[in-house]
Order: sequence, then structure tokens, then C-alpha cells
Amino acid sequence: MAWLLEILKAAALAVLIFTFLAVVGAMYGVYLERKISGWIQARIGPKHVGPYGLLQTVADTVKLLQKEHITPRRADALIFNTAPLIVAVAALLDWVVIPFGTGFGRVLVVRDINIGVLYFAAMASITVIGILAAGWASNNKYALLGGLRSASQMISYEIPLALGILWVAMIAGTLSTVGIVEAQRGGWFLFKVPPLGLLAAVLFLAAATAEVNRVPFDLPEAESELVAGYFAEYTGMRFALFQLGEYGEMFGMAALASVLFLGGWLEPNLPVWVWAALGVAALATAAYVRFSALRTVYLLRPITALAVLGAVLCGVMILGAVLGRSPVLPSLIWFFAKMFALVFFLMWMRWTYPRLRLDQLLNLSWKVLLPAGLLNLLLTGFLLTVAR
Amino acid sequence: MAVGLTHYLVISTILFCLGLFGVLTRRNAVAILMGIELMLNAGNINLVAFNRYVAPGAVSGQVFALVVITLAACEAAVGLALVMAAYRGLETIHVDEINLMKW
Amino acid sequence: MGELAAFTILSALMLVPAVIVVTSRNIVRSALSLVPTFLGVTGFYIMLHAEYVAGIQVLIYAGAITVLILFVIMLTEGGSGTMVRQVTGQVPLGAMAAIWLAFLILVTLSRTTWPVARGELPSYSVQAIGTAFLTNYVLIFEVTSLVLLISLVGAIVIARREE
Amino acid sequence: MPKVVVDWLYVGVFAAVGIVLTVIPLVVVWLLAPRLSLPQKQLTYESGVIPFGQAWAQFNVRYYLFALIFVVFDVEVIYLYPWAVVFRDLGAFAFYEMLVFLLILFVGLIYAWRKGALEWV
Repeated sequence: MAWLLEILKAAALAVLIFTFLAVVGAMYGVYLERKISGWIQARIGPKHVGPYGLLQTVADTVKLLQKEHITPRRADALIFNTAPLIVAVAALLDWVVIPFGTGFGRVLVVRDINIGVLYFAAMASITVIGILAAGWASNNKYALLGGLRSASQMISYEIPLALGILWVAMIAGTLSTVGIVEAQRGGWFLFKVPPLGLLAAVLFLAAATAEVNRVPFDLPEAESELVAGYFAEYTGMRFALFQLGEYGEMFGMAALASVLFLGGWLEPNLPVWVWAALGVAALATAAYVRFSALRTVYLLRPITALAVLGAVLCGVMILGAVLGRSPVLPSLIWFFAKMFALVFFLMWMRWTYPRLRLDQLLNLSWKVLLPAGLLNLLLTGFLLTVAR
Repeated sequence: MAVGLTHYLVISTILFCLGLFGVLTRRNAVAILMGIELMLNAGNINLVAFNRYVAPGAVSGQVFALVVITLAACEAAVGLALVMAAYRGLETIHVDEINLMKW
Repeated sequence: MGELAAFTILSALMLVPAVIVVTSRNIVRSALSLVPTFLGVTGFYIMLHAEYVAGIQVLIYAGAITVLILFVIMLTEGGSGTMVRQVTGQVPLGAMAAIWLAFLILVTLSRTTWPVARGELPSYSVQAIGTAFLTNYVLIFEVTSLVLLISLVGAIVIARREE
Repeated sequence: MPKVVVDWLYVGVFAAVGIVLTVIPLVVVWLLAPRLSLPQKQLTYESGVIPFGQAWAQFNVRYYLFALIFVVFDVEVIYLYPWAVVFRDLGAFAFYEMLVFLLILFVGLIYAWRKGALEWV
């Protein structure tokens, strides 16, 4: 009987996480991306469907539901249909180990697997199989070439990703994600062993961006290059499944980066005067942008909103510190704030960096990130054992 | 009744013999390598099963299984390098067509 | 009862794709059906509480070796791989040899009495494996890196023709 | 039931539910969407050009070399995970053992680098 109860609980959690991933990750990820790219290019982005264009991606999904599925001639139909499933399910499986916060007296994580981060790296490596299968099964020269190039890029960046994770496992002494976040109560790993923490974070973020095929590493599916790479032949909902997989993976990588380096759901325990200084700085920028000559510039208007929001946050933190409440804000807010900050950073990078050529991209991984990761491991190992 | 040691041994024997059948009957060198991977996996199941049931205190079975995984990866890498060289030299990787001692 | 059900599901998840790997006419389909086989084997490791070996099995086998095999299939066979006869003439012979070996092993299995340990079986952890690697099995640890180096250099020399 | 088995039971159920939930939209599309398979429609997309010849053209060996080096370094990661988790308790000798391990493999990377196996051109 206990098995059945456990399976039902797992199925309920799976449906919950999947809808969160599909709705927040895929639908509003695409919406966020279009809004941010609009803002960066001084245009508005979707705003007609629903309030502020919030229902735009919902409309897209419904439209996709009635698009015809075209399978190319002599393509391997079985593999052609299972490839998007592999990519989407692998993105969903990443979320089993990510801790969202603390609530109801326990850590809000689906299951705290003992080898958490290794499990995450293993799930990321399964996506490559889906991409190769998609490239092969669509019987199209460009799709096959795109699949091979995308697969070779993703496998080249799996090693720096693993080295970034290893650095964190070394400092935390455990592989479980909840253990890693608990180990960061003293201080975020970003600032641990000062220069090396930052190096490991940059290493991990670069590898994560390449793992998710986002600019500046999205050459395989570049429009100018290969006619949308491995999903050239996919139409309608199957293409949406690839998008679900890609955005789910991106949100998963952003969540893991915040767990590994920014202390997951932990609240930054800065002294009160630091919060006060931050608040004043935020208010100053908001006032400057609002009342100086810049107010006519449409592009900077969201900056005032963000700055005011930052000032309000600092105010709340100061108030909380004065009243002595240790966790001032609930932990979920900190987790989602960090995750969306990293997602914003990933989307921001898309419109600021040129696309890397494939050989530059592979050279960066094998000749820069890999040696840097290995030296980082050895140096931290030296500092932690021999030098102490 | 609970799952005992013999269950795992029977399953790994079946997997081993499937791999052997693949190695013996496949024409494509890469398919033969896949058969070998299946046989190595069968061996790994035995290692971990013995470690669990016969000597639960030690981890030696799992350490051995990790080393077998490493060597399987090296074997696959070198084997596939040979396949690539054979393909470049002889334009074929069908094992029954590769019958020259020197190409 | 639940454990036996899980065992049968996992062995089905492993053996059916294994049969496809061995008998499928399309070489890419047999390569891709390696992945469910390896995931079935991962399930067995989990039932045997070998969690780290299960994680490594997914990472290396399902993530690296299958990708390498797929790469070589795409690079060498190209289109002809799927239409060409995949099996050699000796299918019945091979089948007989495999079945005979299976029968032989099963007989010896049922005959021997395995010294199965009694009592509560401890669970394993990555720390135990790490300590084992770095203290008892140091020689294996260092020699494996030599084996990796030699196989890397050898494979590069074989695969790359000196232009 | 032991924690390890329950953890990965969740992973199995997540995979099964994930597959079901991704198949549902495909089934909905199969029900809703029109199915008109015209021969022209099934031609693969080659930016307008009528596709000719085999899709599975052969490629250079460099794809294989990158996959090979990836496999070798991915296998090296097997030994790094247990070391990373346990080396602080073991003290300095564990660090030196890993130093030797990594130096040997660094020689492999240098070899691949100088022999041009990492070149993409």
C-alpha cells in the first residue's frame, strides 16, 4: 500500500512541476524574452492579446494545437516523434533536485537525491541524444548538420559545466543540492575563496548558456546559418515541445546556478547600513532618470520602475532588520528573485553579444574553459588542504 | 517474495547472452561494439549485485563497476577509432567484407 | 510485493530494447534503443542502493558512449546503413551458441549456493566510494588515468590520417 | 522503504508523467489538425531548392575527434566527483593523488591540442 501512496504523491508533484514548467518556463519565458528583447531594441513587444500582451503565448500555443504535423518523406517516423519527447522530459527531470525554499517546516524540494548535482548533469547530457535523434530522423541535410554541430557544441560544454559543479561540491563537501544551499549559510559560494568563486561561477554560467544553445552560443540553430538547425523539419506542436524543452532547461540552469553560487533560497544577511546605502542609490537613480533630461527617453522608463522596486525592497529589509525578524522575506521570494535575475541576464546577453563561430566556440570550451576549470579545482584543492 | 541475488544473476545472464548474440550475428562493426557494451553492462549488474548481497559492508563491487565503466568507455573510443580508420581505408565497416590482412 | 513488481518492470524496460538493439534492421534505431537499456540497468543499480554508480551510468553510458556511437554511425554509414542487410549468414548458429551459453550459466547458477549476507544491509554513499578510491584502491586510481591517456592518444592516432 | 529507492521512484514517476503530459498535446493535434499529405508538402525544406541526393552525406572525422575527447574527459569526471566530496577529510595526500591523476590527463589534452585534434577547420 505504501508504494501506491508514494507513486500518487509523486504523480501529483510531477503534474504540478510540469504545469509550472510549461506555464512559467515555456509560455512566460517566451513572453518575457519577447518583452525584454523589445525593450532592449526600444520597441514594445507583444501587447495586444490580453493585458500587457500577457496572453500572447497562450494564443500562440492554442494556434499551434491546430497546426498540421508534417513528417518529411522517408523520415524515420518513430524517432522523428520521440526526439521532442526526450528533450522535453529531460528538461522536466532536471527539476526533481532543485530546492525552491523552506515552507511548512521542511525544504520545498521534490526529492533531495543524495547525488543531486550529478543527477542534474546526467539529465543535461540526455538532451544531446534527443537533439541527435531529431537531426537524424528528419532526413534533411541541414537538420542533420545542425544536429551534429549542436550535439558537438553541447558535449564540448558539458565538461566545463561538470567542472563548475565539482568546484561547488568541493567547497560544500556534498553532492545534494539542499546540502549545498545549507553550506552557503555562512556566505554565498560566489564570494568564497574570493577570485576562484567568481571564476567558477563565470565558468558555470558560460557552460550553462552553451548547454541551452542560447546566444552567443546558438550557432547550430542560427537563422543565418542552418535554417533553424535540427528542428528545421518540425512543425506545429512538436516544435513547441522543443521550445518547452529549451526554455525548461534554461530555467533549470538558472535555478541551479542560483542554488550553487547565490545561495538558493537563503536571504543575503547584509548589515543594515548596506541596505540603507543600496536603497538611497536606487532612489537616486530613479529620481535622476525621472527628472533629468533622460525622462523623454522611452527606453529608460522601465529603469525607474525597477529602481523604485529596489528601493522598496531595501526599505523592507531595513524594517525587518530593525524589528529583528531573521528571515525578513519568505524564502520562495528570494529563490524566484535570483532565478529570474539570472534568466534576465541570459536574455539580456542574447541582444548584446555577437554569435560565436563554431571553431571559436569549440576553442573557447576546450582551450580556455577546460584548462581554467581544472586549474581552478587544483588551486582550490591546494588552498583547502595543503595551505591550511 | 523479495528480490534475491538469483534474480539479478538471471537477468544479467539474459542480457549477456543477448549481447553475445548481437556480437556473433551482426554485420556492422558498430553493432558489434553495441553488443559488447551490453555484455559489459551485464557484468556490471553482477558486480553490483554481489557487492550488495554477498559483501554489503565493502564498496569494492561498486568501485570495480566504476572501473569497468571507464574501461568500457575507453574500449568504445578505441574500437570506434578503428571503425573510422577502416571506413576511411576500405569504404566499408561490414565485418564480413573486411577480410584483407593488410589494406 | 512492490519490489518484485518494480523488478519485473525494470527488467522489461531493459530487455525489450536490448532485443531491439540486437535484432533491429535500422542501425540508428538499434543505437537509440541502447538508451532505454542503459536506463533499465540504472534502475537495477538503484534497487541495489548503488546510487553513485547509477548516476555515473546515466552520465557516461546514456550520455557519452551512446553519443559517440551515434556520431560514428552518422559519420560512416550515412544513408546506406538502413537499407543494407545487417546480419551475417550465421544467425541460427549464433542464436544456438548464445542460448547454449545461457543454459550453461543458469545451470551453474542454480547449483552454487551463494554466501548471501544476513541482516540489515547498509546503504552506500559517495563518500565511501571516494575514500575507497583514494585510500585502498590508489593504484587502480592512478593506472586508470594512464589507461585513459593511452586510449585517448591511441584513438587520435588511429582516427586521424596524417595528411 | 529506503530513501534511495523512494528518491529514484519519484524520478521514474516524473519521467512517466512527463512522457504522458507531452504526448497529450500531440494527441490533441492528431485529433484537431488537418491531415493532408501532399507530396510537395513532404519534401524536406532546403530553403526553396528542390532537395536532391542523399540527406545523409558523410562528414569530416573532426566530429568524431571531439566526441572522443569528450568521452575521455567525461570518464575522468567519474573520479573527480568522489574526490571532490571527500578530499577535505582525507587531508593532503588525497590532493597529491588527484594532482598526479589530473596531470596525466592534462598531458592527453596537450597532446590532442598540439596534434590538431581540437582544430575545427
